[in-house]
Amino acid sequence: MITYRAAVAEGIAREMRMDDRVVCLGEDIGAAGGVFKTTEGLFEEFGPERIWDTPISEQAIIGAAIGAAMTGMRPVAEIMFSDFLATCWDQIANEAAKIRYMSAGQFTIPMVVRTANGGWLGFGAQHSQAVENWALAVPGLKVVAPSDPSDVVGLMASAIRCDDPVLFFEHKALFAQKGESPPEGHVVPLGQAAVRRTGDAVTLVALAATVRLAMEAADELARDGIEAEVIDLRCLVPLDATAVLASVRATSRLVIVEENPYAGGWGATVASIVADEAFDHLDAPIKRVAAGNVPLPFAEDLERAVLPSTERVIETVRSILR
Amino acid sequence: MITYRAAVAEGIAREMRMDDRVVCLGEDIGAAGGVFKTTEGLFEEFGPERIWDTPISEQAIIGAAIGAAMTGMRPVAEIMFSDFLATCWDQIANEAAKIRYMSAGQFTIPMVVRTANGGWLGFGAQHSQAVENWALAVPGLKVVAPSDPSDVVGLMASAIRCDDPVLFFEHKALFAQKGESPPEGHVVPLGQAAVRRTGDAVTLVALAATVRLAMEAADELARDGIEAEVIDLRCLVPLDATAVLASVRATSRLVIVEENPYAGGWGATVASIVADEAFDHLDAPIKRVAAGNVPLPFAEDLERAVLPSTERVIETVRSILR
Amino acid sequence: MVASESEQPGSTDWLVARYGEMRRIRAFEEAAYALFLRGLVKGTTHLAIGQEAVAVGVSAALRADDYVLATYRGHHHVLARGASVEASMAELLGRGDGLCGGKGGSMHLTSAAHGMLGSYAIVGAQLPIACGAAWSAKLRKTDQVTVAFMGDGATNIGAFHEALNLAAVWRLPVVFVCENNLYMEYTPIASVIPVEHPAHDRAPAYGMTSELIDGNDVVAVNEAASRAIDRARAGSGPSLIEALTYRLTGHSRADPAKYRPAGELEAWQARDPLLVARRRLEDSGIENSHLDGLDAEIDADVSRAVELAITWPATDLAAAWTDTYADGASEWRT
Amino acid sequence: MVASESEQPGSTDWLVARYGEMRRIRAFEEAAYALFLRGLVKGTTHLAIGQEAVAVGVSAALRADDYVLATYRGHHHVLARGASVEASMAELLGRGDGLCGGKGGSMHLTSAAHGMLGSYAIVGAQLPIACGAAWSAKLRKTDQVTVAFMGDGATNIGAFHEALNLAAVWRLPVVFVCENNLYMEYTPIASVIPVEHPAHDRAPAYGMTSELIDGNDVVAVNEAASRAIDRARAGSGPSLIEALTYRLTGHSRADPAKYRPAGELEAWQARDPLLVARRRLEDSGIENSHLDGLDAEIDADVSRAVELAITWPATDLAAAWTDTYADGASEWRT
Ligand SMILES: Cc1ncc(C[n+]2csc(CCOP(=O)(O)OP(=O)(O)O)c2C)c(N)n1
Ligand SMILES: Cc1ncc(C[n+]2csc(CCOP(=O)(O)OP(=O)(O)O)c2C)c(N)n1
Ligand SMILES: [Mg+2]
Ligand SMILES: [Mg+2]
Repeated sequence: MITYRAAVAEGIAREMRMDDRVVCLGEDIGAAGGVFKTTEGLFEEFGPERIWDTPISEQAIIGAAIGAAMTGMRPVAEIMFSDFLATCWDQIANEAAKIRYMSAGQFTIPMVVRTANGGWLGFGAQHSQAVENWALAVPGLKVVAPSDPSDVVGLMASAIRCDDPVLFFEHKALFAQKGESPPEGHVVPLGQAAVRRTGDAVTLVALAATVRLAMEAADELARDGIEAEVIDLRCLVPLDATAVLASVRATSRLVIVEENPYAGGWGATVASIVADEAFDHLDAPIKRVAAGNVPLPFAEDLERAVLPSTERVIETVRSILR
Repeated sequence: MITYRAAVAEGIAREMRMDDRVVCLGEDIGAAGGVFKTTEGLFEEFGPERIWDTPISEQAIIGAAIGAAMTGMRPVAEIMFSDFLATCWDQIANEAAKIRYMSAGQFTIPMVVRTANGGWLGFGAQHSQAVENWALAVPGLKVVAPSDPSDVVGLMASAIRCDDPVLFFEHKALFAQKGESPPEGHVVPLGQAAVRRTGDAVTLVALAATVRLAMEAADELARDGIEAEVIDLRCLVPLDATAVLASVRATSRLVIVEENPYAGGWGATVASIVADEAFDHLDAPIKRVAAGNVPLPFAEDLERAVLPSTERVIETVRSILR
Repeated sequence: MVASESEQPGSTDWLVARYGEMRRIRAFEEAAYALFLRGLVKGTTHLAIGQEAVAVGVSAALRADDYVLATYRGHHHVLARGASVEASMAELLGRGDGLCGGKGGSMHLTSAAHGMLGSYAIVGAQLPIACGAAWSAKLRKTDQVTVAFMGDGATNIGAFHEALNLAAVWRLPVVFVCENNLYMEYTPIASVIPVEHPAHDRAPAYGMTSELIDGNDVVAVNEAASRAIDRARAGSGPSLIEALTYRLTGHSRADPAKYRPAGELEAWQARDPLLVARRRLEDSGIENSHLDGLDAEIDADVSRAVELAITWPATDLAAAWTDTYADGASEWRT
Repeated sequence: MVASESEQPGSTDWLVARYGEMRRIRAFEEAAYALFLRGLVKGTTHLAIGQEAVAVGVSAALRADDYVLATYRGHHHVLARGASVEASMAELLGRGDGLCGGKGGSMHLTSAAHGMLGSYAIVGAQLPIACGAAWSAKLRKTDQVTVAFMGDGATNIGAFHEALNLAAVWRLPVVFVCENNLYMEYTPIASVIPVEHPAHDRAPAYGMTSELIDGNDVVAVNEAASRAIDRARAGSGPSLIEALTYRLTGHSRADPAKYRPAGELEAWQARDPLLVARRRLEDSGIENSHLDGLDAEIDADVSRAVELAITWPATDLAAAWTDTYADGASEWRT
């Protein structure tokens, strides 16, 4: 068994052992092991030549990763909280994402930006956002968000081996979660959704922390004989639209469970694909269970009121089955 | 008659004449009149006490606007190209958008961020993006994108009078466009879409520069007796979903024409609202004509191949009428 | 807190009042920590134990209508400006009657009534905003001064550079106060900065007046702050103060601070700002027993206030949906 | 261009070669402007007329495997590194055989084959990336040096601060070269900066070695660049060079440069880097007529290359859909 938290370091370490070009940089990731302890042990194993502590300079962190990636390294940069991506968004959205295209493929940017994403921990408006939808909106980036420890390891392998800039969203609320430690060589390809549960009544599409909500809702619904199919997207880019469309063609109903706010959320893109490409198969309105359209409040009960919940998933499914 | 470009300065000037609290800041907006000449005449009329040139410091520009807005002023900040919003995204998305909420309403942020948005001018990947969808994804911001000179003036009035942070997207490709100069006191409320053309066969939803594409497509389709209704959203936040839903309930068909890339585009949010709330009225798949999923290329012909076009709107409408 | 008229800066009365404020902050921080351990304060919290003199010394040099902005480590600043212990602690507890209705939390304490323009949790973000508040005072010709606090680690982020430059170019009435506590989280600042004094050594890059001061001596802080604030008020532009201090606890609740070299904590404990003030007061003839009595009084006050805050009701869930927009609500669509 | 072995830096041969390179850049820029007026070069374009000595002087101090990053005003840098006039101009023309297949354009000239890591159009963005290239050389132990060019206006943006600090803390083999041409677009740099020398006066904030040099004298540039590059290559860390220069045209194609004080342009025209080099060569006994002949040769070459580029075919529309991802395509979904 391994925690999601430890799986992060494990996933990185496995790649670092095999490929000298992989180096890490970020704030407090070295001897301190990261504020979330997600890089614990890396400094001890790989030393200061490969694990670099940085100043509080997010633009420099991402820029350093880009420049290193352009010239033969495979850097793994940490941006401590995903909210801070905003402080280096130019480097990510305008530089990393576009250099390959602008240079017509002269340069390749094999880098990973790891970041702790999401809510449920009472960290308030500037340390709790789920911003994987920001990354979805920028062509040139790949977007990964694992929901369990095994996927953390397997997707980390793919992310580090990927020749594109990958934003790797580690969910803060999942760090303590335990799961099977995957065997050596475990690789989960990017862009392959996982069907976590099969069912014929409704398709639930989820990502990262919302997978648990969808699973819990499915369990509850099953008691009433409603069998939901739960798809864990794992990645927003590449998006496994095929898996979603196939499922919806079978179930005729779609509920998307996403953590970001409704307006501009990733679920909207999934919904629009289905409303176009599986329109004839739909028997009910497409529903999205997302966060409310507010900055995230600090107080625990308020935060829970705003974020999606198992109960809302259940209610929503029932509302389209009536 | 007035150009869209001149309407920007006119809209600002009208408010500045009435309200001393309105001040402008940005790079080269003073004596130079702005690189797009959208602030021409303001420095001459209002002087250096109210029109402030800044260093190339986008974070400082937005921060200065926020702090001034919190303490009694109504600043209008210019970020020269909307792509540069990425360099100050933290100030916009994490600060301006959240201060009211985090302080439980203790502070109000009546500020406008004006920025030249969009493509079609061959400015390449870092000076051509349509990023109004970035702003849609951040609760706390209002998002305005006028499609003609009269709306520029009317929406500028509302934006400057609004007590929330407003992102005001001026479309670069429309600057030269001429239109009726609106009478003094002309105000277009935020969140009220305009039906630019009525029709019963299909609803075309557009914004800013894509309104022209939708109108041209509608004209062309009308020759075949296909009457399209064209809705100019004018704002993404507040979003006039009522207008869209009412139209779709009547036409039963929806095509969204947006300039941002398909993945994460604002049209997805509109599509998901309709796929939920007007599902029973839909007779055809919801279609989105958006930019391709690539950074914007420099060469004119390539850029045009990537951006939405009148032809693609026409084809798309025909595809769902067959 | 704004010093009352009767207290002459530097006088014994004045120093006793400052000592009391520092003690009040210390008691607040200790209570916050205890409530954190009891599971009543959730999320995360960054204590300013050891850094009280900076907040108190600066605040005493300010006018009531001046502005202050702080970081996520901001309890001391909001209290020093005069916010109540009850409302501040209620905010940490996520209560509806907290300073920010439970919506801000420990990292975002804000009190408009006290000119406290907020605590900002993205490192450096408050600095450009402080420029804006100062710019506004200049535009409105009010002679208000803005003070922005920051940590040593914040001097490495881009917003610091842009803000200091703009303040200098526009000659804004703003004072930047760097609380150099030697660490950015778990990393010694010396290892991520190429100069000795993260803020002070950079002031020349902005042509800015700067002072390097003992941040644990409330008198030294007040004197330097008064000079800088007077200068700003007189229209002579911004300044920088680097106050050398130390946090006597971990970075945040989760941090045992194992990264400290042996003896460092002890050396700074001996320079605890409360002790430094006590020593000064002893020299002015104030009995230790008098101060012990004051301590007991303050501790009891704070403890009463904290117990009261604990009894305050939880937030009303409806509050989640207010204050996104200026109409008071969160509707983004029709 | 990388100086050939036979040319001893500072020798007459060397200087003639450098003069030729500058002349080649000048001819390119003039041709670009002409094509712009003819409507063949679209979008926008930022000429480096007057700033050629910076590019040529620095490039001559570099090794072929070193790295260079530039801004949207980058034609001179890509040419100085050895990119062909044909491919560079074809890029401005948006042709498929342009340096970047017509996908980058004037502001994003890039030539991996010449260690030219790109031209970046967001002010300051290239500086952190340059740190990364330098870090990589350090990690790979290759002793390659990275040079990042920037404008004077770029010294006010956050990325500048973060990059210089990181370079200093990590002792990276990088040289930052500021081309101070007195203006950020239409605004005199002196009005938006509180120090006299935007880059040089800030080097101490990063504990960084710095030189303030005559950017219109290719010899002075080359000497300073050689010192800084040697230092970087030897593992002694980063440096900064502020090269005083002037753009003899407007900021971009649309700019008539009316904001210039009377006489300023003329004074700088008299210090045109081509004239400065010619004067040096005259002093070394090279006849003006010899240089006139060289000019004619180079102009004819450039003009032939430009005419050739004009005949190159337009981009294939399919190119719009390649190179978003490393698999060569743009598919983001299954
Ligand atoms: C932009 C940004 N990067 C990183 C962090 C995470 N973080 C929070 S506090 C901190 C250390 C700050 O150090 P310093 O400025 O010295 O302040 P101190 O905590 O010592 O008061 C870091 C890195 C953040 N909040 N914002
Ligand atoms: C972040 C950002 N802000 C603004 C601009 C617009 N802009 C382009 S060039 C320029 C002036 C830059 O001046 P300087 O750095 O001196 O370079 P120069 O043009 O003189 O070579 C500005 C403001 C930009 N490209 N990027
Ligand atoms: Mg510190
Ligand atoms: Mg310049």
